[in-house]
Amino acid sequence: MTKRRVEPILWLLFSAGGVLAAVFLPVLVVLFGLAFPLGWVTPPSHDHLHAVLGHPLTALFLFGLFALCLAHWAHRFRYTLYDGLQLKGSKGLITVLCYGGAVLGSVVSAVVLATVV
Amino acid sequence: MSETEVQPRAYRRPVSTWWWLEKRSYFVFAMRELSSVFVAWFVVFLLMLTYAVGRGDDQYQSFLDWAATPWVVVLNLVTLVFVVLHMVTWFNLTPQATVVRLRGQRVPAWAIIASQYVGLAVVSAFVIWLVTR
Amino acid sequence: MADSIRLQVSRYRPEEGSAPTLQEYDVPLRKEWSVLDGLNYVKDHLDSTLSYRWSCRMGICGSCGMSVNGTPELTCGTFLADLAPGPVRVEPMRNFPVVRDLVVDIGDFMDKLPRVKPWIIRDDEPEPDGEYLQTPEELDEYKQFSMCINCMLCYSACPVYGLDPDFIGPAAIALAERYDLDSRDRGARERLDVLIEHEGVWGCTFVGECTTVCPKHVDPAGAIQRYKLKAAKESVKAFLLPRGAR
Amino acid sequence: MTVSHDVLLVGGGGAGLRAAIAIAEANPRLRVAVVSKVYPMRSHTVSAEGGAAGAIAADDSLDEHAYDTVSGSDWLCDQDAVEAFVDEAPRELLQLEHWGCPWSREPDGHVAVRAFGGMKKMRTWFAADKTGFHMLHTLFQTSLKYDEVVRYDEWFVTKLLVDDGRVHGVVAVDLMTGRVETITAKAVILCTGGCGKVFPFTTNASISTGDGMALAYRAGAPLKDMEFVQYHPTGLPFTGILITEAARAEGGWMLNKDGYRYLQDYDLGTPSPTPVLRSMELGPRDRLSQAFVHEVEKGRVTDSPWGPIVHLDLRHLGQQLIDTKLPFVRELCLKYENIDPVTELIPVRPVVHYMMGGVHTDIDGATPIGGLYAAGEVACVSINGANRLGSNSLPECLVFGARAGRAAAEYAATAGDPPAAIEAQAADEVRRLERDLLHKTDGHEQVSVIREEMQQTVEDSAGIFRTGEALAKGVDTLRELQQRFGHVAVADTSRTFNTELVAALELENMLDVAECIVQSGLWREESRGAHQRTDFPARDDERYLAHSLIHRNPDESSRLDSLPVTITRWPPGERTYGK
Ligand SMILES: Cc1cc2nc3c(=O)[nH]c(=O)nc-3n(C[C@H](O)[C@H](O)[C@H](O)COP(=O)(O)OP(=O)(O)OC[C@H]3O[C@@H](n4cnc5c(N)ncnc54)[C@H](O)[C@@H]3O)c2cc1C
Ligand code: SF4
Ligand code: F3S
Ligand code: FES
Repeated sequence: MTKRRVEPILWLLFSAGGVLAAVFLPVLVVLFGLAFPLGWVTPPSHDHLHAVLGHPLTALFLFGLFALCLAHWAHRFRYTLYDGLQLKGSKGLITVLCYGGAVLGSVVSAVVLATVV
Repeated sequence: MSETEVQPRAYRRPVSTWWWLEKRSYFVFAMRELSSVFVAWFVVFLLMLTYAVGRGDDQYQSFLDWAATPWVVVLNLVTLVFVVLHMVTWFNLTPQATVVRLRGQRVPAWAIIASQYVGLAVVSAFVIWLVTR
Repeated sequence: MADSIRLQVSRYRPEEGSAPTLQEYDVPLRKEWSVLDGLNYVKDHLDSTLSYRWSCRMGICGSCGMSVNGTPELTCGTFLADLAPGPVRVEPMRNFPVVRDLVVDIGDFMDKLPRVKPWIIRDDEPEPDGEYLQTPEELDEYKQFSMCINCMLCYSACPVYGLDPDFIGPAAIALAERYDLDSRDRGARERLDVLIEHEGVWGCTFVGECTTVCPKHVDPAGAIQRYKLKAAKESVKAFLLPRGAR
Repeated sequence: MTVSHDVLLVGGGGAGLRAAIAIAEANPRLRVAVVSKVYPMRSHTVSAEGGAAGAIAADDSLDEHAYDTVSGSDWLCDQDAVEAFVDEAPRELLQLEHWGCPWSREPDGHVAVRAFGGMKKMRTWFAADKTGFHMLHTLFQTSLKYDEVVRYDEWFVTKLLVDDGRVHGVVAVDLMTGRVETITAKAVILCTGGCGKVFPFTTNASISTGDGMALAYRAGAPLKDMEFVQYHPTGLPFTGILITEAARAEGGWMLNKDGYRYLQDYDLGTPSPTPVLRSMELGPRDRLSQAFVHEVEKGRVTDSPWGPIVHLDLRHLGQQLIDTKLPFVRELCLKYENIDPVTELIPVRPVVHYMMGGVHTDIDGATPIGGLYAAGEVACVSINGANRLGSNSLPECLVFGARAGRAAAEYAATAGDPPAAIEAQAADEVRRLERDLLHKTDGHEQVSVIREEMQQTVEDSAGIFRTGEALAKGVDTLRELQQRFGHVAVADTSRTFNTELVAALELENMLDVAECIVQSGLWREESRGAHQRTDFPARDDERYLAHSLIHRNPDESSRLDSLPVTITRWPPGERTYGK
């Protein structure tokens, strides 16, 4: 009988976030991080962007993307701190900070996304 | 059951905090893991963008201006590098982590990797179309 | 080609209590000599007190793993000519306690191995008179993971194992996967209970070095990731389904 | 410290592990222990490549396997043992299948079999060309399931404790700590493998030093048929690494320097493009190795820095077949010779491979010493006689490992506790190790020097072809070397993992085994199987259709006598191949 464990679930969230980050982030970074601010490409008009973001489907999708990417970060960063910096002693604290941060971020995402819908 | 006992006198080489600098492959690994920080940063960045858009055109424009300030640009350049590193390593590892079968045949690794890049291209094209339409 | 090459060999004698030191030996550089041949030359002609393990000298017994210029290698399959002009640094495998010179203690692995139950589990029915049928395709499923010679190079390459000796580690997990994937086996559930623990598969952060150094192309890194997926699926089922339906 | 067990296995190779499991299954209440000088999965069985014979094919029969074995042995085996062997081999191989051995398969899921030298039918089970590796790891991993099997890994046995004609345990060095310990047991099974390392050029691993043979011999058990040493015709020239017979079974050709399939000149049949069983390249090993020597005499071989060579040609088999059936051959050639057998010829020469002789046992592995058993290459049951057929050894380890295990379990269940006298014996042994080896201050001989001279002596006197003169000279030289061993110095004074001490102990054992080989060779004045005397070129059934038994006298000299061969159904006949 398999015990109910959170580790596999965290790993699944991490993986899902990893896939989404790999597929969606490169283009988003290029567009919103560089091309639009630097004027390589004319930024979309506010109305257009508002319309796109305000569409419930987009908002829902973005919520998923943000939440999972944060889960991805939380999981990876937690191990990076354990292994990379050998912060074994403060295991509990790191866990709380990482996953807590991800949960908090997800809540904030929901609130912010709700403001545009 | 094994009867070997660990010798108290055995020498244990301590692991240095900087172990990930000892080898190129370890370093790449450490950078790959570090990419997650930039993933998180960009989520924050996108949230700020969304927030600005929700607050009206003025806020949106000033967000764009802020995003054009040198340190933000540099940060996002670095973010791009790390996100690409994440993408490449993730795609490369996928065939190792999963076995995909088509009509009983194991799909070769290169095909899995290639199909991910096709997916990437489609998604990117769609996103560009959606926001610049 | 020069006619000799320098070996810098790590020496450690527990009686002396201090940390290992490097000792240098010049050995003949011959086209067909492996690092192991160099060590044997030292032992037979220069310094009979050097201790290291070896046996088959053909890459199958798994005894002769050492760290050669910092990389875990089977010394019987690493050639001096490829390392010329040297010097060649020969040290004990990392991540294991050093017992003496180039000899490490792998007792930890030997204790972990039985925990993943690396044998066919099928106690429900009597054994048949003939063989269990298994097609070549079914054999191919697990074949790769059955190639492990327990040489421990993967453990010495894995930083996670170095940091957390409780981690069950690459070869043991690959062996669990070997039996799980064997069409004759019914023990996947039992092994899952062990590997789903924190020291099981989850410690692995997919550094991938285990697969890089594996001389037998076992791909333990792949095995572990596949195991994670399997364990995750089972856990989701455990969360979602009522007890009876699992 | 003294620990005690009911049954003690010395050796964790194929035979030892099979025996351990047999005991655990026969009587779970017995306390079984395996002592091995290397971790069990490092045992020499791991190197076996080609396969394991057991008649299962529909067109095969036990009688045919038996006949091939008997004729292959040049009628020197015991036919009752052979009958038991061929009968139980398929069952043992199936048992291994049930335990998870990854045997190569037919498309319909049945176990596949391949041809092998000297066998008239395809009956060799194989796991690609890493059969021994897969068998050993299967056995080792299966043995982990039995909690009652205790292991002493990396412990070196130096002495059998025998009192009043019965064995009561062993003395062993724990290599990690250097402690010398007594392990008492009601029954002891020797499974220590072969002794290829008494020769300079061998396929055997460095651990094959005949320890068990020497232990038994010194304890008073005779060694049987020690003159029969198998040369394998295809070893890589420098390393002696084996290119398995399976390479020929799959269709490889032996070519001399003119590219000519020279075996046709030696009564081994006529060449055909596809392999023919019991013919040409699929002849027995003794014949093939002898043919090589004749080719050397005719000057039809190629010179190499490592002596004369011929070639093994696999090119016509194609990459597909080589990669599925002989991947390890390709791996080894690429790694150790830098050649690719798919496109290039493999240089090969005969190399010492297997010891037909060994500790004299009956069909249940029992030696003349009460409670002492032997199985595997260390033992001589005998099913191999004057020449072992390829792929008979691995199943021999299984069949006789299991038989010895069951017999020892039965014996141990009734035997009493060890007598007090063995305490003194054990103490003597501890003193000997300390005084003669670890703490000797006046030694001046070096282990490696004596070892090299010994190896050369054995090769010169007991090689593929022998003469009375050379053998007699070999005996003298070996005696001298034994004397010199008395002055050996162990420079390493550490207790922890002292491999120089191990090397010295192994050399001591090898010197005894070497002497037995040469003495027995001198005794047998005929040519049979692997024992070819140029001064007695014919087989002589009148005088020598018998096993040789070499005993050790109390004064450390040796004594030879003989034992008739058991013949059940196959009276001695002429050995014919290629017909
Ligand atoms: C390269 C090669 C290929 C072969 N291929 C085939 C083949 O295809 N088919 C076939 O049938 N046969 C083959 N053989 C022969 C066969 O592999 C061996 O005869 C067989 O494996 C011997 O097994 P074993 O169990 O008797 O001994 P081993 O496997 O040699 O085991 C000996 C054990 O005894 C232990 N030991 C020895 N001395 C001591 C001591 N003093 N104290 C404590 N422990 C000790 C060792 O640690 C080891 O565990 C091959 C042999 C070689 C060399
Ligand atoms: S997985 Fe590879 S590296 Fe690890 S022990 Fe097995 S053979 Fe060696
Ligand atoms: S190197 Fe270690 S972290 Fe995982 S992928 Fe291999 S076990
Ligand atoms: S000596 Fe056996 S693997 Fe190197």
